[in-house]
Amino acid sequence: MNYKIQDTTKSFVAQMADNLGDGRYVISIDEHRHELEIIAMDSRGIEFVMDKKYHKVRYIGQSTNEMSMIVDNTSITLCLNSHLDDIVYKNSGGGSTGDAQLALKSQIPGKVVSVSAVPGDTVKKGDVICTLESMKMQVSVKSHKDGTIKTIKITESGTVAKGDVIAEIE
Amino acid sequence: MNYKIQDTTKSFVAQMADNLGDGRYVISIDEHRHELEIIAMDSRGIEFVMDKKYHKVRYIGQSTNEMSMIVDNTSITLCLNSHLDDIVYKNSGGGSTGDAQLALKSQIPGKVVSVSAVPGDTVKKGDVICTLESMKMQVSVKSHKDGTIKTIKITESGTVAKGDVIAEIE
Amino acid sequence: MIEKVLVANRGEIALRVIRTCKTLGIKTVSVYSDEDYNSLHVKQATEAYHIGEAAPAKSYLNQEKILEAVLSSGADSVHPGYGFLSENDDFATLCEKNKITFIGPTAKSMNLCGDKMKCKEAMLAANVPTVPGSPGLVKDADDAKKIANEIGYPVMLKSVYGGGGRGIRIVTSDAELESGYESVTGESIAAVGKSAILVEKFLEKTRHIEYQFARDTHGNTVHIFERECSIQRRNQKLIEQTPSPIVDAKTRQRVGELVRNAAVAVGYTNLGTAEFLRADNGEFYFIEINARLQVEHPITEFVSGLDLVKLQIDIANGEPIPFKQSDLKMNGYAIECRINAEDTFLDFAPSTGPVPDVSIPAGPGVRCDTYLYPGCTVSPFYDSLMAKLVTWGQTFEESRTRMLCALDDFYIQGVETSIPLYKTILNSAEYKNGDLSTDFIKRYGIIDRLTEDLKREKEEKSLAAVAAAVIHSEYFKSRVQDKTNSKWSHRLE
Amino acid sequence: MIEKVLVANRGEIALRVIRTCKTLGIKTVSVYSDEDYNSLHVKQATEAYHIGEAAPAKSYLNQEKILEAVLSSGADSVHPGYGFLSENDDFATLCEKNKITFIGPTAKSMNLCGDKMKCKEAMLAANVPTVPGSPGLVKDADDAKKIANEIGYPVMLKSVYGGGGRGIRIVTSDAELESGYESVTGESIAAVGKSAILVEKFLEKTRHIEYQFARDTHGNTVHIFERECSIQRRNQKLIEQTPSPIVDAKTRQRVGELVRNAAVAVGYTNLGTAEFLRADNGEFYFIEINARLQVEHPITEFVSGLDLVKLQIDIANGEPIPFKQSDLKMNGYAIECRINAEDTFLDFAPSTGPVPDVSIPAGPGVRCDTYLYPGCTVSPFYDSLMAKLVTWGQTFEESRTRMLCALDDFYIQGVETSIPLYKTILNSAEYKNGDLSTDFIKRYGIIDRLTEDLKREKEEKSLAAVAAAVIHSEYFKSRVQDKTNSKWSHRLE
Repeated sequence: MNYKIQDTTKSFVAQMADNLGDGRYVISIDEHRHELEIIAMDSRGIEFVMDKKYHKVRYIGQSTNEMSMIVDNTSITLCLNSHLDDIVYKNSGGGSTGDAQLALKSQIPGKVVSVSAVPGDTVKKGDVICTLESMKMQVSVKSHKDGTIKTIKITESGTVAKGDVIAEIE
Repeated sequence: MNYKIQDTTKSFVAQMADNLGDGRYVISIDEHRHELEIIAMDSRGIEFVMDKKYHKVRYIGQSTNEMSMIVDNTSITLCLNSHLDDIVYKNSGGGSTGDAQLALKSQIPGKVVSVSAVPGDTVKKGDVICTLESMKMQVSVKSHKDGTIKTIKITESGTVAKGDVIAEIE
Repeated sequence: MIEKVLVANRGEIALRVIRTCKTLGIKTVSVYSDEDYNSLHVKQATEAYHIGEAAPAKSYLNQEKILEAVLSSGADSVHPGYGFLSENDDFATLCEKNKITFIGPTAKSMNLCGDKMKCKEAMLAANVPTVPGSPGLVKDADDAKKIANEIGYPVMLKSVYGGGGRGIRIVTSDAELESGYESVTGESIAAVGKSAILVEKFLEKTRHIEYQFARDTHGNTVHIFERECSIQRRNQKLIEQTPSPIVDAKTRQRVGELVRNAAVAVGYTNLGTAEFLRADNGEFYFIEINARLQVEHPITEFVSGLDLVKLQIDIANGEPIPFKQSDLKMNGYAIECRINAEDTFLDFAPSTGPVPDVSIPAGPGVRCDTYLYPGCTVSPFYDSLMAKLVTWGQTFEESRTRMLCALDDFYIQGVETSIPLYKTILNSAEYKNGDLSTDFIKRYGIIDRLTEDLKREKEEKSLAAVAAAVIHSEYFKSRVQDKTNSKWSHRLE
Repeated sequence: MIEKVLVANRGEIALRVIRTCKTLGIKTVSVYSDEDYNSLHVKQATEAYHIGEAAPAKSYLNQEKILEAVLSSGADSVHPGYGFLSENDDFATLCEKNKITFIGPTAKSMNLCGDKMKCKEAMLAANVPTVPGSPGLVKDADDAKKIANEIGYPVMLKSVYGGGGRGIRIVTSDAELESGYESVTGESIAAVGKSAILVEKFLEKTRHIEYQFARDTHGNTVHIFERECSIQRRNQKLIEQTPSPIVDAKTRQRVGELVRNAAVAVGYTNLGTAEFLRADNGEFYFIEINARLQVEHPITEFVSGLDLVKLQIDIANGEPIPFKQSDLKMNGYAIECRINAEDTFLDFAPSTGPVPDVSIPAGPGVRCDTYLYPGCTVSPFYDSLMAKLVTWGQTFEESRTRMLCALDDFYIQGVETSIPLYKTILNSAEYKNGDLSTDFIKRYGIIDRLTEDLKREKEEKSLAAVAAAVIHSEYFKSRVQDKTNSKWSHRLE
């Protein structure tokens, strides 16, 4: 994935390269390998030692293509390609043979940030139906097929559990 | 209820005397009224201003008739009459007309500390069947009637939800 | 003898006063508004009294409510801190009437210090130089011209009804003065319907240098050295230091003598601060007396070894100052940074809200006076000063580098702070060289440099940020895909 | 020039060293065991290297592993802190061989300081008095008697194979010596199959007084005043202070001169401490040199204004000490309390485990060096020192009362601490009067007084405890009875 550091000219291609076990990973950034050991982690932040140097990161928020965090004492916003939406999309059947399925289900638990469709709307496969927020990240839920919205089962500001039906699409 | 301060000769009769609303209470201690305002509270501790003086208390643990806490910076253990067991007992039907009832149910969620009876045991109303721990307090669950233990539905170190059946007593 | 002090304040200064009282075995009474029930000053006092709603007028400025708390708590004295009622001579009078010791100057002296015109007169009578200019209002342009020629151009024409840049003009010649006089008069009349003009010498590249002083009820008067407070924004001090880089021993003594005269001239008792403008040519001009404990008193404590709150209490008890001017020796160098909750890039606008996490710096030569604790809140109702970070060193360089490290260690989550600004200032060559002036930030384009510094800092942290983003998205994916993936079980909360 | 220091230690002393390096712009490398991956010294260093398992022998004492970290990190020097490898001359030699600057004395001087017999010889040659007694082992009872009569009774007969009270006897006359000699010999043979006896003057009511000193590679030698460390338990220091209440300026200078001679006698370089027993008659007897930074160095930093870690680095860089003996002035009074994780009532047994919550004291004249943070763990693998609480005051009374307040403010949840013990000691008349001795705790029945103090404290807090219990049980009842009782909704988490 591509990461651009806001307010600077820096941009990186990075990905997980290896899992060494015992909380140790190798991350490839611009084709250089960086060894990383996780010291503590939860949904709000992470502490790790990378290249022998300790860092404490707090996640402040994430929208579809921006992620804000405090690294040590520095506020940083990363601009990124929203890869996560795709994963959710694939998991919801969007990637394969989900056409026959009526219900569009939520793949994650979260809060409903916005609903982009109303019953009767004609939608295409991949159209955004709603946006959920979970773990301080915003994720779009896209239609898994072409069709017409039969019902919308969620409301703005409400919450959904994993597996809840978001909409029925005929 | 009577409270004795361990390692000292002090002993007090105290109870809740009044709820003034908005987090303010009157507690009667040896017939003197003390006004108390709760600043913060959860199951681990409480912060309050009593008689205009701030205190921070952490609950460390409680068995049937002892309660340990840290008051400001001082460790204190109170010896008390176990009133709580009685409440649980009454709620489980022990206090009234629960004789017809087969199931002895847990009135609180908690961890099973010990089980004192096995199937086939003859028990009298008020006999301790098991001890639960909840919110750092230990509470005995007593039989609600005379009878014979038909089944024990819990295991030591397991957990029970409120309303779970502990034992069936015929 | 003072045995129970009501601290009529909040935040770090209330904590500061309580701390000294505790070491002296004096009981303390805090007062608190609705907004402050969960504040440290409530927790650390012997007793705490609720006095009203969040708005200062309904609580910390409510004299009746505070007096009520004094009387029902049985406090024998009041420490006003700074701000709020600290320089309110009505409140000092109220205390005096109720036989409550007000830990500060008498109401009379406070009133004199607060009246700029009367105070200036008293200073002139005591031969304490003030900024040259008309003794009061000028009659007309000719009168103004006469004075301008006496004190020399450039001069400032100021309408007493002006402010914020309006009704003010700098003029450099008789001709400019004539037209300037007309436009200032016009502006002032346009704005408020009337005009009244002062003439004052215009001083460029001035420094703000102030002197701590103390005077007891027996007439003993000492100054406790100078503090340079030239680093400011919108006339608010940001960074203070002592000694001042341009005050040598001889100047210290010369101006110190003026300060002692000034204290006598206003019949001062207890601790006070005499503020001066120091012109680029080396002249010192008295501006005003702050009749209270100052925010920046800790730097004076560091170099003098004194506990200034204890000194206040001793003097309020009628005791003589327990040392002579000649006993005081300046030891080392101290700097204070006022850690404000504000956004430097939004013209220092306040930044408020919950502070879920804080780490407070410590170490040799580091002192941090603060009301912050993890889980506290920075309230929009009160001023933006969250903490005073103070460092001491045997040399200026030691105090400066200790400050930089302490600023690095200071973590305050949830609000914007002035910490990055201070790092830029303390790293600047101008600051290191002691080339200070009240327009320092503007003069040296500090905000632009800060932008550059923050950019560089971001670049330095960018690999760590990318790594954290990669881990976060992997973790998120593993949750979405509902794998009970053992690789995330390690050391997670 | 030292540019990157590997700190071969953990806990508060690693943090202390890192802090000074940061102010000097020197990079730091931490090492850590499995037990310490989440420790502050890992987080605050420029780099951190994992070196092995929790047991010290597998990590902090593992010379090869540490050298490996030095070499792969590119550190040019090692700071050993105290404990672990700090006085291990093999490790100093290993560093020397690898051209790594060991921040401390040379291996050779360290070896001499570590060998008590050789060191004593060097001191006698330099006219530094040691505890009177046999120069080495005595031949027989007659030899012992001869020496006893020379130095005067009472004397101590000590088997070099004894320890813990066994193989040791205090005798007051020739007759007692004869029978004592037999029983010590017998005990020693019974225990270890052999006997070898020393005679030493028995000193009662001794004080432990030590001197900080520094010597550079150019031969400049200074002492940086004394520290009195008489408050001990099981020969471990608990509370230290400077100045000592019984050292006046003349004594300070006289013994200081001895200390400088002692440093020269062992060819010392860098910072060290010369320890003395001070007999009740006022005589000082050299015991040993601690060839490293001491735990209690902060009190010397407070009264001298020096950064002792900086001084160590300067000397290690080959620089001359930047001041003369006559430049040093003692400023004020400092006290250190070692905040240990231990249970006073279980004979000071260690108390370990997670520390969910901590509040660290601060304020004017307060310094706290600690590795604690909310959520950390006190490990059973390492020593029990969690924090060093240090206070300074212009007077002894000011430093003492500031310490009492700071002890009150120090909250450490989850482990037993020595804090209550220190409150009892600091409040005792004997401590206030400076009537100190190494048997202070036993001599004045401090543990019994502590029991009384804790009882009184419990009584004072009993109303609050009862109120908390009432609220807790009401809250519990409301949960059991499953009422959604609105009275509990107020201000709950």
